[in-house]
Amino acid sequence: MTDIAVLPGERPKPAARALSSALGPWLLLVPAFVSLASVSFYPILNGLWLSLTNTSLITQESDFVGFRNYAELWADPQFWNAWGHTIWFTFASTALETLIGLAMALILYEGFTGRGFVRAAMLVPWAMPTVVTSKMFGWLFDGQHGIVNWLLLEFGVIDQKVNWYGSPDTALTTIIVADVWKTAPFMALLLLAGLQTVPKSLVEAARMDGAKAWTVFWHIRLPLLMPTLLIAGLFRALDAFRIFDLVYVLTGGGPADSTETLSTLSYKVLFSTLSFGYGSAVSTAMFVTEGLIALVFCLFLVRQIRRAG
Amino acid sequence: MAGLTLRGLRKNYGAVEVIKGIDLDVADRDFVVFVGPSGCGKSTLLRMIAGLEKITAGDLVIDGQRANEVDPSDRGLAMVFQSYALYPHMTVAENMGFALKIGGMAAAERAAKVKAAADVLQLAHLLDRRPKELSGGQRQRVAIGRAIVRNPKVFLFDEPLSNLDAALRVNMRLELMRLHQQLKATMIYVTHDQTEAMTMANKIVVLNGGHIEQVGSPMELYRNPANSFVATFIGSPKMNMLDLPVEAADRQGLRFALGNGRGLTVPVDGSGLRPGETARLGIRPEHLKPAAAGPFTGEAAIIEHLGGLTILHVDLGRAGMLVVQAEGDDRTGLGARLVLDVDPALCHVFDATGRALRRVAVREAA
Amino acid sequence: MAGLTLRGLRKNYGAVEVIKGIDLDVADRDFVVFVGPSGCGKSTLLRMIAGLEKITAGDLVIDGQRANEVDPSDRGLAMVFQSYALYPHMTVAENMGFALKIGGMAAAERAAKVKAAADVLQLAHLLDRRPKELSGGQRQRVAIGRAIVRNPKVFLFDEPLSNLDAALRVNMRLELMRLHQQLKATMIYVTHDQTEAMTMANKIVVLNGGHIEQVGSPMELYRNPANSFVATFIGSPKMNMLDLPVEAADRQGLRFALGNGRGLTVPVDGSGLRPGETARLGIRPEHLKPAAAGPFTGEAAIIEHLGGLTILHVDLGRAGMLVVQAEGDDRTGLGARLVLDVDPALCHVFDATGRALRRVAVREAA
Amino acid sequence: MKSDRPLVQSLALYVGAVLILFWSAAPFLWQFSTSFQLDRELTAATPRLWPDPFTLEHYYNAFVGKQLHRYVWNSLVVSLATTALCLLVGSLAAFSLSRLDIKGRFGILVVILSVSMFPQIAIVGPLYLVASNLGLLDTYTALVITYLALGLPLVTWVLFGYFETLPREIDEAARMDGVGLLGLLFRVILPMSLPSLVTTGLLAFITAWNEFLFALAFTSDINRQTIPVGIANFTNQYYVPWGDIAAASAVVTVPLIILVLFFQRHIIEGLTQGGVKE
Amino acid sequence: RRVRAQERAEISFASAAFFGSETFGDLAKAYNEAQDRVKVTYINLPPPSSSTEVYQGLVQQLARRTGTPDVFSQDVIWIAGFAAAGWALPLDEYFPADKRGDYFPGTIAACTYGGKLTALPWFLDTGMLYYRKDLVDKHGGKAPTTWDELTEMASAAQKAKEVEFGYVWQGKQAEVLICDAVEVIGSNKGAILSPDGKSCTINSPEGVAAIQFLHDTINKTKISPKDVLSWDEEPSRQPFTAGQSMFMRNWSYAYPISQDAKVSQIAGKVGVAPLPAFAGGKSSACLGGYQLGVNANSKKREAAIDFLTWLSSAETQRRIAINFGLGPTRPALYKDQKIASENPFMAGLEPVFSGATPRPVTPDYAKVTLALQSGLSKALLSGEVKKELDAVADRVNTIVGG
Ligand SMILES: Nc1ncnc2c1ncn2[C@@H]1O[C@H](COP(=O)(O)OP(=O)(O)OP(=O)(O)O)[C@@H](O)[C@H]1O
Ligand SMILES: Nc1ncnc2c1ncn2[C@@H]1O[C@H](COP(=O)(O)OP(=O)(O)OP(=O)(O)O)[C@@H](O)[C@H]1O
Ligand SMILES: [Mg+2]
Ligand SMILES: [Mg+2]
Repeated sequence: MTDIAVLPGERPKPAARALSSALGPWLLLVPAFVSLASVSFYPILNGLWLSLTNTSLITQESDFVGFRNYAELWADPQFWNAWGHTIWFTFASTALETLIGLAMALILYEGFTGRGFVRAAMLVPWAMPTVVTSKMFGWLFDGQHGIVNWLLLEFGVIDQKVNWYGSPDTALTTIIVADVWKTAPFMALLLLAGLQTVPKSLVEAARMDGAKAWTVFWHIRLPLLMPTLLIAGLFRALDAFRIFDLVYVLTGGGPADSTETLSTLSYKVLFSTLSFGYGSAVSTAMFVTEGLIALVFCLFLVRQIRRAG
Repeated sequence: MAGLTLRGLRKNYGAVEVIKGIDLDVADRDFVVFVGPSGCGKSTLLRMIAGLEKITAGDLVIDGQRANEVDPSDRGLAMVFQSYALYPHMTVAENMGFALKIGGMAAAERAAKVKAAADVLQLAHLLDRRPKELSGGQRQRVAIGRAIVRNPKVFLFDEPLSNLDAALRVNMRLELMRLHQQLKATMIYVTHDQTEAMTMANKIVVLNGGHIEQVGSPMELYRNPANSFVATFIGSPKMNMLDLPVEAADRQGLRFALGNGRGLTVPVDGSGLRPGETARLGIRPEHLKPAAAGPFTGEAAIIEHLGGLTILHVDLGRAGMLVVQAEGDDRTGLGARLVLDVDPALCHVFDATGRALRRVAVREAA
Repeated sequence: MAGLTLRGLRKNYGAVEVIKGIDLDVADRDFVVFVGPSGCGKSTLLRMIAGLEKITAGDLVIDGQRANEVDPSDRGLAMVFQSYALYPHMTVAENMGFALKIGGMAAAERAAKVKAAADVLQLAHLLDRRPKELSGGQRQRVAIGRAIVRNPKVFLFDEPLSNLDAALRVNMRLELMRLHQQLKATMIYVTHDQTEAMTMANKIVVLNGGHIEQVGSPMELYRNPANSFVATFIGSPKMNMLDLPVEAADRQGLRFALGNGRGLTVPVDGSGLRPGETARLGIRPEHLKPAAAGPFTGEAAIIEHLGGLTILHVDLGRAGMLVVQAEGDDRTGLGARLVLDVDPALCHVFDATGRALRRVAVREAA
Repeated sequence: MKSDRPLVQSLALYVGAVLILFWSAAPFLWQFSTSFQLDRELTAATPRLWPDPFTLEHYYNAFVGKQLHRYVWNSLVVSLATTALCLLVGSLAAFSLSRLDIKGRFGILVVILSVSMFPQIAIVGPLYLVASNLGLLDTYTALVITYLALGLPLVTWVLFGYFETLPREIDEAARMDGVGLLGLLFRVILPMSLPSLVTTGLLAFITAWNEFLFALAFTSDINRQTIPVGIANFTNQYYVPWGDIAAASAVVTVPLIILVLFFQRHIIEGLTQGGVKE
Repeated sequence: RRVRAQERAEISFASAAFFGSETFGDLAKAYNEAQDRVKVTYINLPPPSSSTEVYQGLVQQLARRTGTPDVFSQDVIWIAGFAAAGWALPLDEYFPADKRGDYFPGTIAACTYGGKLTALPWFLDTGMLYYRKDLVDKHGGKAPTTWDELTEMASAAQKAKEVEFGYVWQGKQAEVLICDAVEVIGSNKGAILSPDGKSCTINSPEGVAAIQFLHDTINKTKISPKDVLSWDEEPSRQPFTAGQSMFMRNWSYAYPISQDAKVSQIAGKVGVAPLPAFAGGKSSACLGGYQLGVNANSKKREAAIDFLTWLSSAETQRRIAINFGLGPTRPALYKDQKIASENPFMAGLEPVFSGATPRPVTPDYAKVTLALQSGLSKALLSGEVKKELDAVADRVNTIVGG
């Protein structure tokens, strides 16, 4: 150790390194930005522009019309009908997914034999292609041959077959069930991860304080899980808001427009009627609504984080 | 306030036995400290008492009643965790009042109790803060406050000071002792720091590998360790241990042969040993004194000046090293040759199994 | 190996100045310890030397060359982190050899260097393990080994022992000191534990609020603290401080009025103070001795038996508390009335700004 | 730990576990069973839970008739390439946001995330035009580029969260060891982040594996179409061969299930804590 | 050879992907091999089940007016739109009136927009009535020709517990609902749009009565389950082939399936006939199938016409009929021996196809159909037929009138 050999410090490298250390971070962000810009920013801006024109492939028009599309949108009962469905769908499926996901997470958090297997099984719906899920749910809830009707009849829950997708009373609900089935596992996964960040000693402290399982959950775990819950809920809500495949495959928006959502509406306007101007206005309105939803979540989130830290 | 009795307490994790039969009585108002090396089962034992770990075998008796199956919250105990385990989403007042709230106490009464406890701990001005807005020592006190408000029969502490820095640790130690006197409570305290054990306990339980090595008051353990484990574990700097050949041994004493042709006769019952066997001589660092003549000679290899004390590490050559605690600011230079003397009556002898040989003609040390 | 010079070093985080102008010389083979309370800027200063924090103003000179802008890896320093910061995905050997690999050293040569360092640290049998398979002390040694293989000019340590338990901490402390002698290296060591500072350093730098309070050898600081901050920070148990009225003061001494009509004259240059003003009297706990007669009288409020030492907390009534370090196992009972004496030549006096008054007729303490 | 629970609680736990199993697996098992039944049985008045007669015909149809293996291959190529790129680009971005002192990094994260909020329906059209202008229709490239952007926000977000939990001291140790910016990422940070890479990789893979809308728009050649499109193609003009679709679904879902089963522990780990436990 | 390859005119052909024992790609290859003047590149679009994507893909290419694809296939409902946009080349000069006589008149009508032939019939499909021969024999002996007969026979069979449903059709809010509506309305002498395509006549008494009939099948005569409201083709086909229904309205694709014993419980007992009509009306079948068009911007017009002619020739149509099972648009082929032996069911379809009725012909069809789907679905569901049809007529009027 005593031989003071040539120290590695003698390599000079002044300017180049200084530059790269200043630019480095930004350089590393470039690939992500290029990717997002080319695939997302451009279409978004394009959509914003189109929504201010009367572009239609069929009429071959493409003139700037200002906010006329939005005025039309404002007065369009179909839009508001779809808007209402979408909001309800978003709310109901997010709420249900949160509840079911939370229940799943709480169960799978506990240790028991076979937990790994159940955890994996839980993730199955999430891993299934949506195309398959929608076909499968069409099949399960089929009014005539669906196994759901058959089971409910067998167990005497209903006395005649229910036409799940054919009645405005049940169609949207059934789609919500399908969506909940598919995405509750994802929620459960996030919440499970969140639960594991709650220190065990807090739960033990609460037990020493006399809290029973329910109190521990309500007063300790839930409040501490709140930020995770909100973030996961935000992700889910935004995703639910864009619901498309399920509706499109299962009901096409019917019956009597009772399952029309903003995505299916904008799909129809954009690609069936090829009215890109009006269709873009619909998607921009969606974007705005999503922004509002995100804002509400973020407000709650900020409050939570302020409080719990 | 109440006593506690452990009878043959055992704990298995799967096939591994972690607590191997613990018998212990904790009297009312005792301050009992469980001490031992890391992994010896201190926390496990404490958590068994608390009800956070299931008891595999044996009986836990609290206040005369078997409590093995009683729910943690119904045992009338309060626990302070190493990590404090404060609820981050509640204010100090809410943290402290949580147990009472769950117990269904009215808000006004609860506030009064919290206030009283906060006054004891000088936390009154912090009641509206959240844990993250507190310093380490303040958090520590909130954790204790949370225990106090419940007015428990017994307080349990699991290394409550180990997350604090040295200066704060000393302060909190004093505060806890004050609290013990003030509350007249029974306390069980886990630590691996023998200084804490020595200063706080009126009864120390030395644990090792899941069983009790010795139980007694601090000075009892210090003066009469039952075996070499306790001897080296208790006391800082730790007891010097020299493995030396026995020159002569009888009921009245045991004479060691020191390499240099000299000997040292320690007044212990050496009847179990024979000349030629090796025994272990234990000498506390503060009992070694530089002198004109003495049984040990060596040179100062490392010198640690602590201001009020000086610790000398003396190299005896083949026989090993001796640590000497000198008073005040010793001026011995590095490499200086030292002759060390010791009062044989203060020495300890351990046999091959580590058991301490019984002292004869017991004479107390100064 | 090499020296280091700091000239007016400053560090701002935004508008906040954290390091407020540090001047310091570190000589070759020095063992310098930065000590100070939490948040005083120790780590920041060390990291500025390492190159991990940018230097806002001032010069850092390593081996005669300004190094402010030199890349951390090119300064010829090695750092050991508080959390060890071992690479969890590499074996011990890979951890230790990583810097060499990055530097482009051939595998065979690298292996030899790692082997050599591992031998020094008794890690040779662990080379194939991963960090998580090691105990705390072993990890600590790997972290040091990683520094050693780079053969640095200066070793930097940031509280390397604070994650270890008490017993291990003492062992590792000795090991580091041994290493310092063996490697003949320059070391800069950060801690907030004054015991570590006292035992390891040959030069202590006491930091407080971003500036240096005092620099000197451990015993220099212990004996002649420049101000009350250093006086209370260095030494354990810490120096007793009593704020007392000055009865008389001149260049040769300062007389305090003690409540009981008695006085105490301390041989310091009291020319800056006037009778009636208040000054602060500092007495180290080991300098207070029970005696038949003495300036202080009080009753023993808390007694801590440490075996080799006993710490008495004596309540003086209105004047406050005094901590007394008694040798051996003191038999004073709780509540006993004690009269305490002190050699005035060992006392310290601080003025209202906390500055120590110059001692006259310096006499060394025993 | 396991034995510490009161009986009632254990019972509730197991009931819950069985419910989860049933809720999650039953529909799929039903589908799986369907794939071994004759189409005729599927429309019978009482559904059969157990295939009888048992037939492999649908699998034969799917592979021989509908050339499912080609779609599987395409999906594999696209998904694996997407996963690899997502991890690369995502980790670069997350690393830069987490480790380097970038001002407004949360703003950047929010922008990245908000981009993923735009309805995909609205993006398909413009992208189709771009792709066709660049001659990228019917190429893996178009799909991979698109999926990269779709997967990137979540991947970046999760990796960012994970990197944030890795102690800074490790970075500093590496800097002292002379590691450069990219060396830090590739030699130190990424090897330490394996659990998170597994998680995010799986997220990206599943996203790409399941995506339908863009695949449908961008590909019309069976040599480039992915499984979801392939399954949709099973429906000829109107006829929906349920059995064949069930068989194909089983074929594409089972590997994912195995993947999830295999990585299950890491998935949760990858979302939670840093790998370094001292 | 290389020289000759360079001389060949290169054109492209885009079409939705149909499946059979060969693909359209194979057809193009066969054409390329059969002559050395033109070389065709096939552009595969999604299958017709994703007709929106096919439509979109086609429109985006045509709208760029680059001349690609030179030849394309198109659903009947797009013809007017493409023609109005000027993307489809008028074919009158290449296919004068005498040549058009070889095709079903209904398909030629559908290919004509604004008096010009803008598309050429390729293969065809229409709605038709499927029935259970065994049950029809029992309850009257021959297939019903009026809706009343159908209702009667169906009810009788239902009462006798021989089937669960009398008649299944398609009521899902989708394109197929328009087809079903066109058929019933047409069979009552009504129409959705006026002949000039500028106003909506769906709320005429004929239209209302026809839709009321559909509503009654579920709610009054109860020959149809209410599930039909969520069914498109396949869900309605399944109960029929499972033997649960006596009658079904569907396309020709269902025929081979219902005769396939592996899938069907009623193989050998299935008959097809033209859909019934109302008293005084005549059977009307919604026209489906694909037509061929030439890009108006094609730079290789002659080559395109050559290929187009080949595709639509009797020879190629025979090949498509055999290999894809798609119905020829040339009546003559229904007597063809080869087709009869390979796909025996086809011969029986000629009378059905003869009555083919196009859906509303308007360039704004895409918007019209969305409005109609929504309105019809509401009418069928609520039963307030008149009110809903009035409302939808208003909306359609603003689309086509404006
Ligand atoms: N859940 C568990 N499963 C298996 N073994 C365990 C478990 N918990 C603790 N142990 C083992 O039991 C022994 C005692 O652990 P315990 O935590 O009581 O030690 P300790 O004395 O508190 O140590 P420390 O001072 O490090 O806190 C250890 O060897 C530990 O490995
Ligand atoms: N990145 C930063 N931004 C702003 N202030 C900082 C930053 N890092 C440190 N500080 C502040 O600088 C001061 C010195 O911090 P430093 O970490 O050097 O203290 P320390 O002496 O090492 O304390 P400890 O003993 O707790 O490690 C502290 O007040 C701290 O709050
Ligand atoms: Mg412990
Ligand atoms: Mg620090």
